[in-house]
Amino acid sequence: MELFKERRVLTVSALTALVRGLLEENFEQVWVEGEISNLACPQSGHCYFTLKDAGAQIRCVMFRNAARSIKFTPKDGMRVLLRGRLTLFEPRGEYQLVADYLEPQGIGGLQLAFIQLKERLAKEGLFSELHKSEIPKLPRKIGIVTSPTGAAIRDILTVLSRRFANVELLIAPVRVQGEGAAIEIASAIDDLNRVGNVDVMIVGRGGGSLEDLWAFNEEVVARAIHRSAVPIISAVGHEIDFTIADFVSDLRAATPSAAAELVVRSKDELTAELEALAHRLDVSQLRRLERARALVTALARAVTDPSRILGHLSQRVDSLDARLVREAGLILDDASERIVTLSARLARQSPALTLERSAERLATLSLRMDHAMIRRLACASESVGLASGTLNAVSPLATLSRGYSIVRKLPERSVVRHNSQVAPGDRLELRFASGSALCTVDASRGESESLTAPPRSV
Amino acid sequence: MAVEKFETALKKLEDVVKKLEGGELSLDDSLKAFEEGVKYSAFCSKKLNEAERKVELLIKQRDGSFTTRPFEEEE
Amino acid sequence: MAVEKFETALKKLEDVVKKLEGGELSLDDSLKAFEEGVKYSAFCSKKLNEAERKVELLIKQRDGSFTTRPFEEEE
Amino acid sequence: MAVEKFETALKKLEDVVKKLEGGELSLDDSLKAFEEGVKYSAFCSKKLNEAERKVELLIKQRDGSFTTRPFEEEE
Amino acid sequence: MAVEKFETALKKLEDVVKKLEGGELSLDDSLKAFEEGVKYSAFCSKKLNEAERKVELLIKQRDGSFTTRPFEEEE
Amino acid sequence: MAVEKFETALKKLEDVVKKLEGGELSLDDSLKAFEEGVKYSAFCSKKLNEAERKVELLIKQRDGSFTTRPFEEEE
Amino acid sequence: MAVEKFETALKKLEDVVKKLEGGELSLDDSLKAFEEGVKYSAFCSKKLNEAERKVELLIKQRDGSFTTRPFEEEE
Repeated sequence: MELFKERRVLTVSALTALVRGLLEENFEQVWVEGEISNLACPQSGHCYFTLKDAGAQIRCVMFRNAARSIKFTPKDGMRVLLRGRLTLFEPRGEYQLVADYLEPQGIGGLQLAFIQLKERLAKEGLFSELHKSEIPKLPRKIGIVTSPTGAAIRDILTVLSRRFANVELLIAPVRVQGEGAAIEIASAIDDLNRVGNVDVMIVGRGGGSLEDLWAFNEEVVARAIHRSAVPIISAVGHEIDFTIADFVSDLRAATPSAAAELVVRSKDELTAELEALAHRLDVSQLRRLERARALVTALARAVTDPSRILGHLSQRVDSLDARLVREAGLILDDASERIVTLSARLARQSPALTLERSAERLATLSLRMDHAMIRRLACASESVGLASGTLNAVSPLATLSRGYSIVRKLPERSVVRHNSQVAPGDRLELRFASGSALCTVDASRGESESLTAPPRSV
Repeated sequence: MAVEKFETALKKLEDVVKKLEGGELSLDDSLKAFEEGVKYSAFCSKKLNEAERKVELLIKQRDGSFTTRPFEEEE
Repeated sequence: MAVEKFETALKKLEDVVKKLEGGELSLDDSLKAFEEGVKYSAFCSKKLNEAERKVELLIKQRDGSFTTRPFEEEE
Repeated sequence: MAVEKFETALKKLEDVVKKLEGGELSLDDSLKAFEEGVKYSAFCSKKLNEAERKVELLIKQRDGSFTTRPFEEEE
Repeated sequence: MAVEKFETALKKLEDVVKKLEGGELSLDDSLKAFEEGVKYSAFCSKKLNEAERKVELLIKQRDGSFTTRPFEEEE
Repeated sequence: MAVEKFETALKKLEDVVKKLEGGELSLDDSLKAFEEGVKYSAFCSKKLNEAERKVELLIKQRDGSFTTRPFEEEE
Repeated sequence: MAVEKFETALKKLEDVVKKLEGGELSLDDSLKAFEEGVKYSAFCSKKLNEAERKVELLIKQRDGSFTTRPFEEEE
């Protein structure tokens, strides 16, 4: 072997274990033909013997369960067909066959027929995986095609009641061996398909000889199984018994018990799975709600209350308002001050004072005018008085009042100074100091005494 | 002599008085001069009286009733 | 869903759980999905617990019809 | 002389007074001057009185009742 | 908004929060945004409450009484 | 002058006062100026009083009843 | 001004105050400006009061009873 080309030191145990692994891996199931010798069946129920032919021999063991399943009693010198696996008995470094099936030699005809049918149906495609349907996990109603009195139904019921109490079973009772058994099995499969209302079907029987199992190797059964719409689990005999039915069924169980196990998976398993799913369902939804709640809460908190902004704005409005009112006051005060100042200046410029001064001046001028006029009149009056007085003083009327008269000849009123100026009859006017008289000349005399005026004294 | 001015009349009066005071005049002339002087003197007196009355009146008017007879109406 | 099969319901439950765990659903849809999931899970639970134990024999009559009768294990 | 101004009238009054006081005028002229002077004086007096009354009134108005008689109505 | 979906409302709430945080809103707009925010957050809360109650109820129903109320009747 | 503005009147008042203070005016002119000044001063006072009353009223209105009389109705 | 926005009014109030403080306005104009300012200020105050009341109400609603008054009815 390639593995050991290089120098690699192993312990005996290791090597032995390696060899044992190789043996068990490569000879998991072998069929061997030979003659039994050295047979020993002690109290334990296990059987020990040697299988030999002309050239070699192999140590064999058949443990209690397998030994119990064989329907004949093996004897030394008996030629047998053996099914088993190779293993290594480490303490002695011997390899041996662990037999699980043993049959006497000499059933060659049935075997040949089996092989021939198997080849034909395989060629037809009856064993194809494509035709196999899924076995429901939780069948509500299970159809069972078997003998109502066989070991198979008992085993199935035992398993079902242990695994899953609540299931409906509908047994289609058939004979499972002997003449006509195959036909019965095939029509029972059809019947259950038609009227059974089953979710899955178990078709099988307990272990037996090849002859006993033969019905399950017949074509009519294979065809019925292939036809069935309901998934079918074949459960014929014990583990070593392969039948045509096994090949064509949707699932093969080694035994009816195993079939029951397959049909009904552990309720606990399903319950656990369901619970796990339900838990995940709850958790995912609750988490989703939690996340949404957290988001909503955060966002709701982020919807800030505008009161603070309102406060700021309110303050700003108040401040502006105060400035507005103050400004109005200042403007009014300013205007008021200007008016008051100007009015006061105006009042100081009242014309009353000017008027008073003007009135005074006017009064003075009037007075001066009056005085001047009065003086003027007085002066004139004085002049007139003086002249008039002097006139009176030199008035010629004083001479007349001394007795002189002035004579005028009429009508010419010429002053008469000489007698010659008059003739009798002339009309004369005499003027006295006071008054006058009209006279007529009687006579005119010349040269009387003339009067001479005395010298004038100063 | 209606349009005679006061001052002319006063002058003539004074001239008459001077002529009369000169004594050179005949009685008759001096009488005539005197008569003239009397006339002038009377004229002057009359003028003076008129002036005085007028002045009195004006003063009275002015001081009395500026308001009753508006000044402007006389214009 | 009355005739729903256990497997279908279980499968649907699984689908619902996966959808929910995918987290892409709206709240309403997740509620609906959750409700469905609850129904499926309840259905499965019921199915697991419900079925009565019954063992019957299918009897073919002479006229070809079928009847059933309880199966006694002692048979 | 209706449109005579106070100041002009006062000036003329002063001129009259000076002329009168100068004593160079004939009686008639001084009478005329006096008459004029009286007129001027009266005119001035009248103007002054009016002005005083007006000023009094204005001061009274200003100090008293701006509000009772709206300013605009006088326009 | 009666038919508003939770996600839509949540999205709108988020938009409102962004707008508010942007700080560029006028008084009216920020009031409106606040109002909307309050409405959307209330709506979301309500929807969540309902959803939580529903989920609780469904879980209780499922866990409690699968048998009393057959699942199929609700279909 | 009814439509006279406060500032214009105030300016005119100032001009009048300056003219009066310059002392170059005739009696008539100063009378007229004084009269004008009184009018302007009265006008300004009146305007100011009105303004003060209006301001008081506005402040009272504002402080009093924002709510009873909505602002918009005045528009 | 019924549809005036708060910000616009606040801006206008500010402008009015600045104009008044600038001191370049006539009395009439400053009165008008003051009147406007008072209106804007009152308007702003009113808007703010309304806003405050609304916010209070919304907060009360939000904090109080999402559940008693379904959100949808207000739509």
